[in-house]
Amino acid sequence: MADKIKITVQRYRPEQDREPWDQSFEVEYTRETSLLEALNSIKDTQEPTLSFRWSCRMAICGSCGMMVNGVPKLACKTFLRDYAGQEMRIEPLANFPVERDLVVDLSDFIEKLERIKPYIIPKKGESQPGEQREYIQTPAQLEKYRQFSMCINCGICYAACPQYKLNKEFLGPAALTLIYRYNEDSRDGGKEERMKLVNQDTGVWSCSFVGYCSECCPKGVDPASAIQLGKVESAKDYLISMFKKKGE
Amino acid sequence: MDLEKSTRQPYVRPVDSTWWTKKGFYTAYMLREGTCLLVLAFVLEMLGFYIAALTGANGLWKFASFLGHPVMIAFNALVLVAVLYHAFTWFPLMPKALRVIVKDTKSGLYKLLDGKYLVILLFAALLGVTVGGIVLFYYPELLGRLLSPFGLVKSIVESQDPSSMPNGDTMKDVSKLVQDYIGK
Amino acid sequence: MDVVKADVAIVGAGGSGLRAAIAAAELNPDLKVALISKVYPMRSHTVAAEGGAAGVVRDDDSLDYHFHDTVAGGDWLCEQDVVDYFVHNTTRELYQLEHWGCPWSRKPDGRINVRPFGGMKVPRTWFAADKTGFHMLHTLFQTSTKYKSIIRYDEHFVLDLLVRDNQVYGVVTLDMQNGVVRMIQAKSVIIATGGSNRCYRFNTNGGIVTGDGMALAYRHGVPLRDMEFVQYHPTGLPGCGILMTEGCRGEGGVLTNKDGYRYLQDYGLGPETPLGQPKSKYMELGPRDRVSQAFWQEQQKGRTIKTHLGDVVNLDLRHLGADYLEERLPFICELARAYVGVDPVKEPVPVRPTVHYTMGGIETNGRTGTRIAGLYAAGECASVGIHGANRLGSNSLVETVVFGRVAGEEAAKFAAENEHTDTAPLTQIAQESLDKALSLVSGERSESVSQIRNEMGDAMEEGIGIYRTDESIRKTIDKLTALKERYRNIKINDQSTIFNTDWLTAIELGFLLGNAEAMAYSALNRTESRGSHQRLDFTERNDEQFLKHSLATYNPDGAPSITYSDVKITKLPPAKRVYGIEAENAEKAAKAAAQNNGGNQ
Amino acid sequence: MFRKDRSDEPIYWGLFGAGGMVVAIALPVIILATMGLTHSLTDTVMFGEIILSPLPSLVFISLMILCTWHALHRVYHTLHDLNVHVGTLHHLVIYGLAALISLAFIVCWAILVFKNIF
Repeated sequence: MADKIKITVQRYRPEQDREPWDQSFEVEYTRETSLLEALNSIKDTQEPTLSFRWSCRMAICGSCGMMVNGVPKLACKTFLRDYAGQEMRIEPLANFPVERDLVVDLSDFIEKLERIKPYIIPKKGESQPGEQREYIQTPAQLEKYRQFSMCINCGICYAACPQYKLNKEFLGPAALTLIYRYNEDSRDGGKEERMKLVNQDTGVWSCSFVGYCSECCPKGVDPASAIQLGKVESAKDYLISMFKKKGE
Repeated sequence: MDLEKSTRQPYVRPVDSTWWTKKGFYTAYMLREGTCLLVLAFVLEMLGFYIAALTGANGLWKFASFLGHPVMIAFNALVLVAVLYHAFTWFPLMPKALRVIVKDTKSGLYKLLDGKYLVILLFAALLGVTVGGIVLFYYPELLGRLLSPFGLVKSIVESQDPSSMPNGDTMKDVSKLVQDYIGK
Repeated sequence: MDVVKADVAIVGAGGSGLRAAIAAAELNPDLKVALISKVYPMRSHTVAAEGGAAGVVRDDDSLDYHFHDTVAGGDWLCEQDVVDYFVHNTTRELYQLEHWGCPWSRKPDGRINVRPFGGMKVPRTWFAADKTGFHMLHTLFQTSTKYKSIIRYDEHFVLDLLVRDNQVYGVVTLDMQNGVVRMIQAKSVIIATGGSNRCYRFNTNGGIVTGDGMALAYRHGVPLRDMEFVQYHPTGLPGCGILMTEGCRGEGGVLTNKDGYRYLQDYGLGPETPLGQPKSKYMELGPRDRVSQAFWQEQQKGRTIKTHLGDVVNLDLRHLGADYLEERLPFICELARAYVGVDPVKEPVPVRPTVHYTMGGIETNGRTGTRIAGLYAAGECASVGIHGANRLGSNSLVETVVFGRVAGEEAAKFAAENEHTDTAPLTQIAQESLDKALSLVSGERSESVSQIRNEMGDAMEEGIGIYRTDESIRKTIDKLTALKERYRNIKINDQSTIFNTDWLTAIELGFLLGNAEAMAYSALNRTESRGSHQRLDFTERNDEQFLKHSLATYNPDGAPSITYSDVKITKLPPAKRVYGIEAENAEKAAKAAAQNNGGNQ
Repeated sequence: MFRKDRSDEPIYWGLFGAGGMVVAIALPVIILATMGLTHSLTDTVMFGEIILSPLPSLVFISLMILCTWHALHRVYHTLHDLNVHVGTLHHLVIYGLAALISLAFIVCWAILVFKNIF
């Protein structure tokens, strides 16, 4: 007989509710059941109006970020077996406005990803290789940014970051990581452009290295490390700019 | 279902300033940041030591005995705990600000020098300096001979008005006299 | 109703949609490109592709080899002129992605690395560790932010196309976040919505892969071509159906049954190649249809392993070693550990065939144009003609960029040549489509959407699986007809407008039912065995009668009508499709014959 | 304060980092030393000799100064973490205090050296 677990989900319907309210469900599960499968079975059999984002169910698309007992996680990679004997409390991803039930407004996060010029900007005076040629990039050069290119844009690090909670202007872990990913790509020449954002108070300098973003990141991208590396780069940039004449 | 006029009403959850009490990870972070208050206190103690030194040897001596007061010992013990907690949280974060890419000869892959090695390295440094410090402190003559050509302390002691001080010309006599004085 | 004007509207922001948007923006920067997607672009299912993207790059490879592999792999049902264009443009597009920053895996000297893949004679599959789709999609999305003329409409659900006297004038969408209807008037529309694999209960696809674009075009009279060819990927995890990329076998992984025997050699893929030295077109590197069919045969013989998640075989990667697995297949290790609690370094991974790709789709010509003027289709949702009866692994990811670009450029040209018509009649059409979608919403009725979806999935799994019979297909068709009846009576409890997923999943179910029916009837009428469509009652390939594409045309009140269209054969006359030692012998024979002809002339 | 186009945080962060190293490595020894002063005046005199002779005390006060900037940098950011909206006033006050303490150390050191030479 499959075990049972009580799951309390925070609901919010903008037309009817002034503020969120809780609704509890009883769900059967086996060793393989993920929270996403549980939510889908609740939606199919108990509460069809429950809304949440999901798609790939293999922790690669980044749709199903939500708070599980206060910890930001991907629903598809959270297993009920790890909560046996406890209750599960599911809330929408922290630090984002709640649109409806477990769906949050990620537009601030997505806008920040777009603001940082996340594309290869060819180096000045160096033309891109021809149509049938690639940039030469050794595995060592690839390794410098590879880990930071694994970000699936799920927004969990923004939910984990107290600095983003306190100051929504903060560019945030994922955006700063993406900047570092492109700055360190041997093919890119846009570092000077992107450092303008990094050097601001709302850039790397809002980070007080709590480190919880790296703790919660479901793909082990370690954004906290990217930000510290960003601070080192920004500090170097600050020093260099001191000696450069103002007029330059 | 009126699909003409939007009824969107995003609910913004309030930001409470006790957020850091709600999760062990955040509390540990705030404690780590909180160690700064104790560090500041100790720094002010040391400043006090300097100011006391300005007033002459007995000022120095008075302040030293103040530092020796059990309450101050306890407080400094607390500061020591805070400083060690700071050290234990500081060193693991060091490798995060450093990217060392090495070629792993066995598998021929390029890998990040694992943070563990850096942390062990730095802890070794911490241990070395602490032990070195203690040894030098209890055998200051090693340090004395190395570093103090002017013998500043002797001059301060001598320049004081002798009457206010137990008399005696050399450092050894002064310390013996003060020793007896305390003994009474 | 909120009306927005754009020049080119693109439905779907996966690999094809994004590449089309970039191509249109690059071709004509003052065109307004509306990129519409029901999810944020980086959630599109391209992100889940793992294996790689095929592009000739090695010296010992040639475009002819790639052409031959693709056509033979497709069991000669491919449009050979389109395949020719395809093979000539794959490498160029992959280099373009590399210039845009895609982190392709490299050889020690810094050049692009390729790995062997099923059905490919020479290794030509570019890969980015085992997350090729993820890196391609993120590269395309991030690069698309460079073009200011691309305006994105994220989380907009496309309810219908605006078609009037066989020309398309835009789409009507539901803005899920604001709960309002928005008509996007455009001079040309590109459909890039991906496959329709959620018709099946057990598949490797995400929840969003419900063939919306296919259904929309289908309902406006565009025939769906070759819908009976549904690809089963041989190695998916039991229970959740998550994909274990073919790259595992490309890197040397082997499939063994319950006795530890590498059973593929019994099914025309032998002889057994040594452990850890995969050989192109041999054993585990056979094409997907053959390897999936071998599983079914083993299952019939009772030599598969019984588990609480169903019958499986073992995908054994242990001999590759921990370091090699961590570098080449890190994501596979992560998935196996998380979802079936198996560490590939220590134990074999349980796998079974799962539905993975829809070979068929919206009928398009070689330039992605459809029968409706101004309507284009690219990627998995389209049947441009390169996959035929069975797609080779790593041909699909590269197809998204090759034909995504073509669609983008064609649509941009079409938009530049045409002017906007007046909006009033279009709003009228949009309102009708909206009312039709709203008619689904009612509290009184009784049928459950999820119930119908599951029954459809099971019926498709049983009737139109790896092996089919006339009787099993008819049973599925009867079930689908009953389900379509019950669909008229579904109950939708959610009357809200913001993120009403209850209503949206119901609409998606309607699309799926239509696509499933097209698959079923096409399968029924193709009384032969070809590629991934294998009939137990017609086991042979019948070129005289069935060297033809099937076309399913929508019929509002009944079964779709099935007709056939010719297959363009240019260079490669139909021949027996062989793998393993047979392939080698056939090749030697062909070379010998070529020398003789050479000698005589 | 110095730069309008960007944050001056690198300065404070640099001092904070150096200070952090000092606190982590040097402070434990120093604290242990002060706790040892109860044994005798000789220890005091010896401790005094170390921290009051010009060269070692110069090293000593620079360590203390770095610790000051480290501590007050953290005070500034912790105020922010406690949801206090820190503005330029807080910035001036807190880092001003750090400058003040540093100055105090330097002045004491100068006086000691000055008194001793003349």
